[in-house]
Amino acid sequence: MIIQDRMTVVGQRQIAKDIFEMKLTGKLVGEIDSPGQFVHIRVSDSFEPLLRRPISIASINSDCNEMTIIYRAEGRGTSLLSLKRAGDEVDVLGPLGNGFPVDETATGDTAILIGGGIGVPPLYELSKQLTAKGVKCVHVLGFQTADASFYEDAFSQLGETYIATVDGTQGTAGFVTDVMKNFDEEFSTYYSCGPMPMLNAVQSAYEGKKGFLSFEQRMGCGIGACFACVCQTTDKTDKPYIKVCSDGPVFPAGVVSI
Amino acid sequence: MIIQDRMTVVGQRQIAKDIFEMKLTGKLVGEIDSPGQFVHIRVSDSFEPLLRRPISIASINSDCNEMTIIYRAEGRGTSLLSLKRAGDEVDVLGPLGNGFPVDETATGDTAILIGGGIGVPPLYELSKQLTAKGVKCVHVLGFQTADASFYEDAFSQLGETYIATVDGTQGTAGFVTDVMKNFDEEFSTYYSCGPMPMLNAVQSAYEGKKGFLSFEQRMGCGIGACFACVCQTTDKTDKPYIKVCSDGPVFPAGVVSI
Amino acid sequence: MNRLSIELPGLQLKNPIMPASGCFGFGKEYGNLYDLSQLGAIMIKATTLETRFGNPTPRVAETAAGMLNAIGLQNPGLQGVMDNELPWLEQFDVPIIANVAGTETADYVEVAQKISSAPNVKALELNISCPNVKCGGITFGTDPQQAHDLTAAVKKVSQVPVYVKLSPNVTNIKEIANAVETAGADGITMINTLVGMRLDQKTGRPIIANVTGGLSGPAVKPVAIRMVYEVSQVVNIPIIGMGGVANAEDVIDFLSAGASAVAVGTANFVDPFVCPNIIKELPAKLDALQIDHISELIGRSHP
Amino acid sequence: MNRLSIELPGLQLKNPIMPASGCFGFGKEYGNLYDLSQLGAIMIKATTLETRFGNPTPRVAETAAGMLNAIGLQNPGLQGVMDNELPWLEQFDVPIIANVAGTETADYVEVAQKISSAPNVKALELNISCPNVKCGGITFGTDPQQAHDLTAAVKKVSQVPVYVKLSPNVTNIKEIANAVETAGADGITMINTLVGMRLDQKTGRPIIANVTGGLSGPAVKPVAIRMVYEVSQVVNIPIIGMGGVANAEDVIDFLSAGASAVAVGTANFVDPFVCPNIIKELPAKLDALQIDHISELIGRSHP
Ligand SMILES: Cc1cc2nc3c(=O)[nH]c(=O)nc-3n(C[C@H](O)[C@H](O)[C@H](O)COP(=O)(O)OP(=O)(O)OC[C@H]3O[C@@H](n4cnc5c(N)ncnc54)[C@H](O)[C@@H]3O)c2cc1C
Ligand SMILES: Cc1cc2nc3c(=O)[nH]c(=O)nc-3n(C[C@H](O)[C@H](O)[C@H](O)COP(=O)(O)OP(=O)(O)OC[C@H]3O[C@@H](n4cnc5c(N)ncnc54)[C@H](O)[C@@H]3O)c2cc1C
Ligand SMILES: Cc1cc2nc3c(=O)[nH]c(=O)nc-3n(C[C@H](O)[C@H](O)[C@H](O)COP(=O)(O)O)c2cc1C
Ligand SMILES: Cc1cc2nc3c(=O)[nH]c(=O)nc-3n(C[C@H](O)[C@H](O)[C@H](O)COP(=O)(O)O)c2cc1C
Ligand code: FES
Ligand code: FES
Repeated sequence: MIIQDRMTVVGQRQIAKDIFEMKLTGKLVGEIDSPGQFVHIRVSDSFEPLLRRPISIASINSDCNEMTIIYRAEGRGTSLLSLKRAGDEVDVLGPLGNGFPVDETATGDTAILIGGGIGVPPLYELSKQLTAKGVKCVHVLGFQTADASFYEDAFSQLGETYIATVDGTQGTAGFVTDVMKNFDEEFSTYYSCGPMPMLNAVQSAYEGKKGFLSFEQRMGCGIGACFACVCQTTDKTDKPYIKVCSDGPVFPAGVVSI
Repeated sequence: MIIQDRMTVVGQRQIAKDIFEMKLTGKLVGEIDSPGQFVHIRVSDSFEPLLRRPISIASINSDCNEMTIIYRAEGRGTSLLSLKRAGDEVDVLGPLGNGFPVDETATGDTAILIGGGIGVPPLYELSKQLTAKGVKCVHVLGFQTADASFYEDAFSQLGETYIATVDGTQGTAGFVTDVMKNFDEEFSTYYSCGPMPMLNAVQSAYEGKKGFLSFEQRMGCGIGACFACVCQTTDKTDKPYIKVCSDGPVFPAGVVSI
Repeated sequence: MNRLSIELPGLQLKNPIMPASGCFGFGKEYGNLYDLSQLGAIMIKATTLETRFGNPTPRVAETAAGMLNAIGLQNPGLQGVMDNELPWLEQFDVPIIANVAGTETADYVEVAQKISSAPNVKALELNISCPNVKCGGITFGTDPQQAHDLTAAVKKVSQVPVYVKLSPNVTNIKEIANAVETAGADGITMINTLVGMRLDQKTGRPIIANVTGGLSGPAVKPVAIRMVYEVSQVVNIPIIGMGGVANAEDVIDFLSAGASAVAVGTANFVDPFVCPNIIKELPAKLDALQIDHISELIGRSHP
Repeated sequence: MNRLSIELPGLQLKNPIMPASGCFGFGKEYGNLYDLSQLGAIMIKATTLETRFGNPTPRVAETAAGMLNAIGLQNPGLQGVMDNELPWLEQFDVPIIANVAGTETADYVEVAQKISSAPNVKALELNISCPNVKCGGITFGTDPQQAHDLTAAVKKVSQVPVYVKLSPNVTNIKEIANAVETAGADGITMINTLVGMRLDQKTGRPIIANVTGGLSGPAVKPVAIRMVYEVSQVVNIPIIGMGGVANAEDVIDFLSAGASAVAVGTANFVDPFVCPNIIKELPAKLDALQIDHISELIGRSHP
């Protein structure tokens, strides 16, 4: 169920250039049902900035009602968020949307998780849950540059992890697709989250494979009421359109017209 | 000289219902030249709230470059200000305006200082300076109610202090004028700061006496450029109008049309 | 006595608070969060004759204390609304105000006629002020004669009272208000959004795919209050005020300006519980103002 | 090469940043804080034929990310400005744009003729958009014919180029812009303030003594950007854009929208050093956008 929770910041630290990891605690955590769901965060009690910011849930720790989010502090809202300290309260609406389907990959099978930039975070909880279930996870993570990369170690502990950086300062020089093409392991499912051009490239590269993609759109309400985040669909579905916030953000490959 | 200073909060405490005392340090303190000057405070780095808040300087301690302000946290801006903690920085423009003339009362003479509500604070530094010079100060301070009154002890240490509260919960029941009328000590000057009806009553009661009144107006710039804070003058002066922020806030009795 | 009840043409409001059209869909999503029967009324998303997909995305952009939107009247069309949305809303004890949009008089009339026959639709809100569609919408709302004629045509067929939603993007809003009153409007709702724009810093290109969007939120409140103040003094029909309402103080301001009830738009996105929260806070505000019934606030600002 | 220089009719600007009229007095107060020769130009407070006291107080009120003002064109009158204000400004190496206001054509013409003869006045800004005075001002700015005729009359007597300041409180700002261009205006400045209102919570009465005031500040920027975008595509004369500019990013937005220079109003009250600060920040912003000269930004948003 979606709730509005005044969550408490447990800790916040910078983990890469402009990238922050924040841990929050509150009863909202108990409502999360799949990796890839997101929360809608009000970063200020004033009207500046006005709108909530959608941020993916990067990992959860149900034992202590804690969740982690990882975000880039770039614009006004996320910069304000990066100033919160442990003990501060944050108004969080969530969990929102439908996440990645863990049950679409059978135990013993291999899944490829492909993330780009701030699309990487939700793949971490996904990988934890897949791995726990006995799925072999291979991670392909793309960043602009080494300074902006994060969580390589965390992912490595769960499975093989390949990094690509646009400027070649870490891992393969180039895009995630440059890693993917030298890479011919069998896999049954792919899961991806990142900027639209990356999703597009991934979907083309794995044409015909079973895959799930997480999309971004600018949002108003975050719960399906305002029609801000609508995407056109392909003819592979009979929905006339989808809303990223409430129908997504994750959709099977081929559904959303990109 | 007017400067824009990022001052550091040294301490903040609540001293009465909704009334806060904040100590700030910075080089602006070195520029203050008379009691009754004020500062213009930006309470937030965002555009909400947008305008600066004019607050009087309540006392200065030049030895450690510190000044005290006392304010009522009522609206949006002052409420935000009340959340600042020691170590926070605040954008302060000042010192602004022309304060109370200390040299208008000769050493050995008596001065009456009449303050109402949040008009009380600037009288404290004034009383300190007058007393230091050898002027006998008598204080008449009016508040709504006992809970909202402050600084009685501080003023008492400088001279006789009478309190009036509208609801009679402390001192004389009624207004400062109710104290003033039972009171026939000789004095050479009066100084007053408070709401307009109080200034009006004080000026009428002491018709013909030498007095100085500090005025309030809603402000834009605070430095004399925008014509927001203009008051009409009486025929006792040949100025066509005055600006509270830069010509005042203190004017000789009889100058401002009230 | 219910201190918050307000009676308007066609509408018995438990309280004067209702979500604004386009900011609440057809109620389902907020209905998952709280009981919609608490609301004074619900203004549903604009309904057009045919299904509409609306504009390309991005459709929203944030601005200082406000936001721009160019949804483009996406909706399932008259039939979809009649078949799926309105019947679902019947479970709640709340009057529905149906926002009617179109491109020409004929489709406004057809939508108005049919939708006004739904059992829970107690009033229509004629949307002559949507700035985000190429034809229709705002053009009706910026010309007094066209506003008059469309209102008259819709009045002729509607089975429920008709409120006309005015655009703030005009030189003289009183003129438009007078025109729709003369044409028989039962009430006025105002304001719709102000046309605005935001550019991307890097590219310099508009962020909203539709180039311009409608500005809403706290930023526009001073304009909305001024217009409600002006219009309420020249018409004899009630006004439902909106534009930046985010808390109980804002509601008091709109009523003081001359509105008889208030709609809440953008603030639902900031705080999904804003409407029930305001309703809860209002009685204490009336106490503080020493007022028995909320209707005493209406038009307090007038000279 | 000066990467920030802009040349406009009558104006050789070191940089495209100038304080907006009414927000900088006649420069003296800000001149105590920094060297005014750093500025691209200065738009001085509106000057009328006779001394004016202006409106009663309160004259300002804060709103969400904005403010209302109703100063009412207080100024020392033409003679006072010519005798005391303009000569004082001659010590600075900065062109002055004189904002000219009035109640009827005759006084506009007289002020324009005389003030345009001052040696440091390099351009006039014809204020046909002040919402805070009972007669004149905005009435000229909301009717294309009146705007045209007044512009033509002033053009006839002015010894320097004439910029006309447009009001945003109109249904179709392009129409007014076209009218003043046809009448011979050398440039356009826009936008003046949007008419708005704020009420007191306790009494419900307007806070501004003049009842309504002009809304300015970040809140209005989306409307200003949209109007600059629209007007710059239908006229061939340059635009000085304004409305909510508070930092270098805002300047880039206004130039991208189609303005050739930018004025800063309300933000001076928030940060008295905002103009020199923006001027200092601009070169780094150009670097980040990989642009050599600021003029390359002008009209980037256009289709
Ligand atoms: C479902 C979803 C999950 C996301 N998860 C993450 C995450 O885990 N970590 C992370 O760093 N980012 C994530 N994003 C992107 C994040 O929402 C934006 O980076 C953020 O909203 C930008 O806000 P700002 O204050 O930095 O920028 P501003 O420029 O101040 O934002 C202005 C407005 O534009 C919106 N906006 C700007 N960029 C985006 C964008 N890329 N997507 C959606 N809205 C945008 C903002 O929400 C705001 O309304 C996610 C987006 C979506 C839709
Ligand atoms: C010269 C001068 C000295 C002052 N000294 C003090 C002081 O020492 N202590 C103190 O508590 N107060 C003082 N005030 C009053 C103080 O400025 C206001 O109480 C304060 O600005 C209100 O801000 P807010 O955020 O609480 O209210 P809001 O309602 O959010 O204010 C909205 C706007 O109205 C203005 N405003 C509201 N009330 C007043 C007012 N009474 N005077 C001027 N502007 C107002 C605000 O500055 C702001 O621009 C002084 C005012 C002036 C002019
Ligand atoms: C996302 C969004 C969609 C809107 N859609 C409609 C609509 O379909 N019909 C309509 O009449 N008004 C629509 N509006 C305008 C609102 O109903 C309201 O008039 C306006 O937003 C001002 O109120 P606010 O500031 O409280 O949002 C929409 C506004 C927003 C923000
Ligand atoms: C206090 C104040 C006084 C103003 N006085 C004038 C004026 O005398 N003449 C004029 O043309 N515009 C005047 N304006 C309008 C500004 O020049 C400017 O057009 C408007 O404020 C929008 O810019 P901003 O948002 O940067 O303030 C005034 C604005 C303010 C806030
Ligand atoms: S953000 Fe409102 S429908 Fe998706
Ligand atoms: S506040 Fe601007 S002149 Fe006084």
